[in-house]
Amino acid sequence: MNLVFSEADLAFQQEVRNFLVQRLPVDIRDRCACGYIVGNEDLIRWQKILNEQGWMAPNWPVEYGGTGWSLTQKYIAAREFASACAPLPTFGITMLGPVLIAFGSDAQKARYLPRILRSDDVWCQGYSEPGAGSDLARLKTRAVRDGDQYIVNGQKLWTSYAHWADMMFCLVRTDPDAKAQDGISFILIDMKIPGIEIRPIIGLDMGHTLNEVFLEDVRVPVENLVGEENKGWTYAKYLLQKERNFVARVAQSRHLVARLKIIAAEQRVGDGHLIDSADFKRRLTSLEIDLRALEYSELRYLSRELHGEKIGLESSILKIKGSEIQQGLKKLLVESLGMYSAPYENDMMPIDSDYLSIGPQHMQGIMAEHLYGRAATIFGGSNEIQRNILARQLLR
Amino acid sequence: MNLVFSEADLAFQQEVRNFLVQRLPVDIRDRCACGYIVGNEDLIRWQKILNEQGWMAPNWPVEYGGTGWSLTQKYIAAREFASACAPLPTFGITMLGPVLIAFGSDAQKARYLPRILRSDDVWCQGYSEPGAGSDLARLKTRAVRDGDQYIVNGQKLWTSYAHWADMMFCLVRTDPDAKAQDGISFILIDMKIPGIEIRPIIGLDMGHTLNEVFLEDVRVPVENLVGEENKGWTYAKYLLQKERNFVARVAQSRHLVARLKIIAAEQRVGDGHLIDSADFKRRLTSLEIDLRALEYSELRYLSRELHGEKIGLESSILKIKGSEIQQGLKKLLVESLGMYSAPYENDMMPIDSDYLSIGPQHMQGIMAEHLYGRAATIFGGSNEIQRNILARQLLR
Amino acid sequence: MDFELSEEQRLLRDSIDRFVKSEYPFSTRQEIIFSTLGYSEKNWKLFAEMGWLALPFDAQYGGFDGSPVETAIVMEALGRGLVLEPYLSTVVMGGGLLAAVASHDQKERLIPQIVAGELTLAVAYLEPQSRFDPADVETSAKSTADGFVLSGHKCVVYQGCTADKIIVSARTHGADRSREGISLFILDQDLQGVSRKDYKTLDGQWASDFFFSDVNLPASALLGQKGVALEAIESALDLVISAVCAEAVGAMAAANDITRDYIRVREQFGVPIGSFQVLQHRWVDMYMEAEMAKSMSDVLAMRLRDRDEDSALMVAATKVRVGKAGLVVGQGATQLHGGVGMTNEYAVGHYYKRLMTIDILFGNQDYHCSRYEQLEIVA
Amino acid sequence: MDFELSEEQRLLRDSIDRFVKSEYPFSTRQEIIFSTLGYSEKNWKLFAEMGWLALPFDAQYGGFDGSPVETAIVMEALGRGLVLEPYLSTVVMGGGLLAAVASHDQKERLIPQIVAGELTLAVAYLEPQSRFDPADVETSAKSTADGFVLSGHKCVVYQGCTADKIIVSARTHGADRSREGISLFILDQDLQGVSRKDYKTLDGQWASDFFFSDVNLPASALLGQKGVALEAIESALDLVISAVCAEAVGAMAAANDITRDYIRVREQFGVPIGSFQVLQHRWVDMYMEAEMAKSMSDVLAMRLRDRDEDSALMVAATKVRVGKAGLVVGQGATQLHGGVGMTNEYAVGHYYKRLMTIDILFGNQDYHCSRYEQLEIVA
Repeated sequence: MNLVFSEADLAFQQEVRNFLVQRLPVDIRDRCACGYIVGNEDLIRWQKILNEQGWMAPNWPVEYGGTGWSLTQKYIAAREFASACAPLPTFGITMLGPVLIAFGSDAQKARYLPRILRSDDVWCQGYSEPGAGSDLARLKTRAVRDGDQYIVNGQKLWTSYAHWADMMFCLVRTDPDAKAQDGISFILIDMKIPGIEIRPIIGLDMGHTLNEVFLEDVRVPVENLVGEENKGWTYAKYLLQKERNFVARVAQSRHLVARLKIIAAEQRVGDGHLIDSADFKRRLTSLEIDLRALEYSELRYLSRELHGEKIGLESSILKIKGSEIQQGLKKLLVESLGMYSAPYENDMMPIDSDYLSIGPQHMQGIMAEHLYGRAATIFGGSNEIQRNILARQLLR
Repeated sequence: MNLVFSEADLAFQQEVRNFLVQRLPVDIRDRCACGYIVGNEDLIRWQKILNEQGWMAPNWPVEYGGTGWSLTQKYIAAREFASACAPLPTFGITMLGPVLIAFGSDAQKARYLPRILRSDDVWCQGYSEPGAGSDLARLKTRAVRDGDQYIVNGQKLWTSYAHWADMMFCLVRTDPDAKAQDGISFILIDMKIPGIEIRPIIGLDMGHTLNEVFLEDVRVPVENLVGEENKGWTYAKYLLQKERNFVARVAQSRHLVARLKIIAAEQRVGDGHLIDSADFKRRLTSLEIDLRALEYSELRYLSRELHGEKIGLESSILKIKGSEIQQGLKKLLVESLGMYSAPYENDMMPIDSDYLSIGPQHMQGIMAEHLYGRAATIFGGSNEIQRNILARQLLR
Repeated sequence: MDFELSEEQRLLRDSIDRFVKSEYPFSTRQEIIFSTLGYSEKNWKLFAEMGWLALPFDAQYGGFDGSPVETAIVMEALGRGLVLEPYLSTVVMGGGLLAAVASHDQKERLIPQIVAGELTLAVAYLEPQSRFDPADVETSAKSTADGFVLSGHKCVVYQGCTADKIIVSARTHGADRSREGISLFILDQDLQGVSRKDYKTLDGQWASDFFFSDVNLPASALLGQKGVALEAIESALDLVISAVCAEAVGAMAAANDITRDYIRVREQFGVPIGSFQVLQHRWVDMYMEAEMAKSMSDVLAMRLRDRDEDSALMVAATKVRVGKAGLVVGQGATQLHGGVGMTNEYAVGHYYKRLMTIDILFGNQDYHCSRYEQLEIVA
Repeated sequence: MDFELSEEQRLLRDSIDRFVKSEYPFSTRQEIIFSTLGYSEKNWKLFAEMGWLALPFDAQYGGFDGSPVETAIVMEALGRGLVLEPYLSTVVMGGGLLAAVASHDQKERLIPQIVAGELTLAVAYLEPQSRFDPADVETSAKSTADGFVLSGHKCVVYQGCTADKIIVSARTHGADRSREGISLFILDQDLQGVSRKDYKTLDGQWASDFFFSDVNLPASALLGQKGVALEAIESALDLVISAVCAEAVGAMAAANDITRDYIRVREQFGVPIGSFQVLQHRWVDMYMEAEMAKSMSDVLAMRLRDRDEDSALMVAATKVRVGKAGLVVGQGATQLHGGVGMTNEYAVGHYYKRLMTIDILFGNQDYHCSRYEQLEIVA
């Protein structure tokens, strides 16, 4: 048993740190640090820097443009990126890439992977539908073969960043008679094809990241089918696995703790400051200790992976505990602001452009992040579903 | 809306208080106050005092020896009894009496009710069995008719105070072919009949209140059948209803709060005392506030009853919230003792007779009560079952 | 001992329930929220006609002599519909302050205007450094020959930009956070030296920060007596807390109903999600929290009406208990709705946001727990 | 970075697992608990033969130079069986103190006896007023011509009545609660002026309160140097906390396994109770808590071995996190067992009682949270 990283890994860590200090644009970092969403153009600006460095796709094999990092290096890099408040990698890198690499045709790989690396295409994920949220087997969007095209009809829901996307990877039903999980195919849709309509869904945080996507007689060339017809479920499950990486969000939570301490030291309460409140401090301490346990669990599971064990359940545990800690911290952040948690930035209202200058500078983004963060226990498999998964595997 | 009790009710309250101050034996009160179980002889001594006063069975109709108190007076009396740390009424009064009055024959009423009032018979309840805990419909103890007798064979579990009991009211299966709830009868068994064996179950608290009762060819006269054969389930349900009265245990929790404050003011921590610890105090405050909400809910539901509404769900709510508050308070009590929560009185060990004089006087009984209190969320319908009941009725 | 409503009280509640049902479906509320005022003047006139604006005031000023119990009945019913009209700031808080400190002449002039629906108020009593403490007043009002000069910064004044007049607490003497020397002034929006920054709040209402820069006030702007307003502010806050807790109780009941209806019909894995035991128990927990909150709110209103000696403790305890219950209900309601609960287009999230706001307004759980502890030591 | 055991460590763990499996079924443990000593001397001899008693000690005194990591491996495996033999008090705590403060001669004399299974120890470091603070020492040891006179009251000394020798902290100079002036003494039970009150503890072990009334101690009773023992006590406590947390991790794993097996077979309403979603999720929560505790315990042992600067914070954090997890697991395990969990005749309740005790021993969550906060300010 040994907690220390090797000299080589520590040198790597320093290299990542240096890169981030030198190349991560300050404006993008500051938006991330506040918990604001980074706009599409800013994201692409950053991705081009990343790609220049060759670090766009650490999770891809080297032959397709991956970094060739070891498991440990991937862990270290992800931690450093998060600590530096860099934007998270997007769907093309994290989700589509691995599926194409595993199941795509040579032509698909040759066409799409480089475009992802160069940020030529922004991808969105077309999975959820009304009536098929946590339960994807019930999806209804139909794709009917017509010559060398599929004609797609249906509706996708909760489609993050569809309004920025050039392309969508999408689950569609190709065999309506097959049972639940069978009969689903994985296809790639150009978002500029006629018949696609995107309607924004405004979140509780008044922000726009989610969309409904309506597909009406959308003609998709058959070469955009990934792998075999009716095998889409297999590929999607493979993806869901990938999605669960780095779910603990330890570095992000550390950042929230640091922010909380700054705010609590500034907020006056009577003669002292909020940080002097024993009750507030105790609740923060309790979360800090929980965060330690989470971080060490992540390391312990990484060690298992390094020893060749398959990781499955562990991701669910990290996701549940990680999201609960984040919500706890965000709740404390809101509480720390006192009355200044009530004013709420809101891009749909006719407000002064310098509106955000109300209240202390550090309040920026906190409530938005809190509201957005409530979704952390819902999206990507609600915590209830995660507990079901754990129960099924551990209690069977 | 009005929170004040009438002049008459306040006078009644004073009367009850005076009686308790004058007549409740101090040694019995002190045992109750510590959370210790009151022995059978002490219990009978107190019940004889109560019966002399005519207050043995407030929940019975006047013609059978009840007090004739109004709903409000019953509430006030129960509160005062609990505040004064009087023992709780026993099964004969709370459970068997109402069933005999509702469903028993004239002969049964004439025979058993006066004996209960005079404490001639101590009753225990023979419901649970191995495999039939929360789910009584699965009980297996058989009673086979043989002339003017039933021959009873089977096993009862968790039978509180069977070792003190003269009689047991008991659910037995009289029709083995009937479905689940049907085919069960309610019979009265003399505990001195041959064929009955009682084995103690020692609790986590090392105390002996629970038992297994084995019945082997026990011959019970048919006149001990209550009501109709195979209708026992109906009577048992009626009883379960009665059992839920005064489940909030507000006065007992108030007593725990008072005890906690005394201990926390005495326990030194560094330069100060435990009560100066902001964190400890905050957790206590939070429970005190929860207790207020519970008390006012009890009053609000009483007001509903006074207006002729039927109370059902409300008992489940009071039981769940009441037991959670009690457990919270008992946990704080244990914590308040520091290291002196580890020594544990234990009547099965060869220990000094003055063993209890270890540690501060106020530690007496706390851990026992904590351990015993863990059962509060299990017995009488676990809190999980109570939530199921609420869900079934509110979400149907 | 009786928690039931009288016949009159029931009629009052029913009339507001009817108003909410017909005038406040969620779609209408969404329109109102995006209107310039953020509430409906037509509705406000209706409130006046129905006599709801007159409820708590003395009969001699055109009121109906209602007690905190009647205010709680109104607020609970309004809470069910997340009603946006400024009843709390104008009638309960502004009106409560006038009733507590204003001179007979001032009352005679102002209260009938409120009752008629012609005067809306906002109360500016907090400052950036004060957190929730009404005694922490740094805004100053210095006496001049013919009045006062007001300077300072008041923060997060609900309805600050829509109200006809503002009531402002300012220090006329005494050290920062001293309980002595706080006075109340009533002023118009358009005085020289008053500037304002307006913004929407979490719960979709308007609020403002006010900046007073050597604002000349006439002597008549002083409400009641000089330097002794703190107790009046505190007792007005007691009434406001009772009212806002009742509003939360109404909002919780509605959120629980909406959630119950949703989980009964929404299917996943081929069955209604309300058939999953974990979701059932979570809803039951929300329901029980709402029950506890309702009991606290009812008792607080009665205690305040009866001026019971337990009132002060009860105000703090109720704000804590209701705040906690509101978060359990609001979070649970959004969680049980899944993705839908996270959108602005569906009612349940708005209940959550209002319940979250109420937990903060007039002192959060931490603040009132501390108050409870201090009051207990004194008692 | 590596959490896996080395080959040697795995063999160590497996050997103890085998011992627990063969020698510690619940029925045997019940017999041991009701025996006079409360543990088995036969087992203790076996521990010595297996070399487990030698693990943490220096090779020069007959030890195996094991680190806190090896101690954690032993304790976790013992925890699974709720093993009663006094490994914690004799080897980890008593032995740890000897290793930290005793002179070379004292070590040479005493440690081989421990290793051989011929000497058991108990440590008396707390007093009725001290709660969990090892610096709060009122017991005094005054210098005399040829030694010391010891007076005072030590409380809740685990194994106090079964140990061959007692190690006692006493104040040789300095004011109450001063960090200076605390010394350690080792003494036999039968000295004049030593009296003892023995009792069983919550978790079924023996403990004692000691009363010292002008007990004459020879100079040789002093362990190491006079007046400077506090830091040694604190670092021994760090090791003890690591060990007891590892024990708790083992106990949690066993309690979760027992509970899983129970809810799979126990039926209610015609189905295994493990098919109810609420019970499933509760068990999953217990499992996750045990996972968090395991990670903390592993890291703490490594930090202590590496003498990492984060160790002090980590000790406090681990005691808090493991304590909390232990209660969640213990309470959940008894609750999921229903009535059976509330009886003394079934194993699960004993896990709960030991986990509850561990949460208290060497400082409860409140104490270590405060310590964590103080250490963070200093850091």
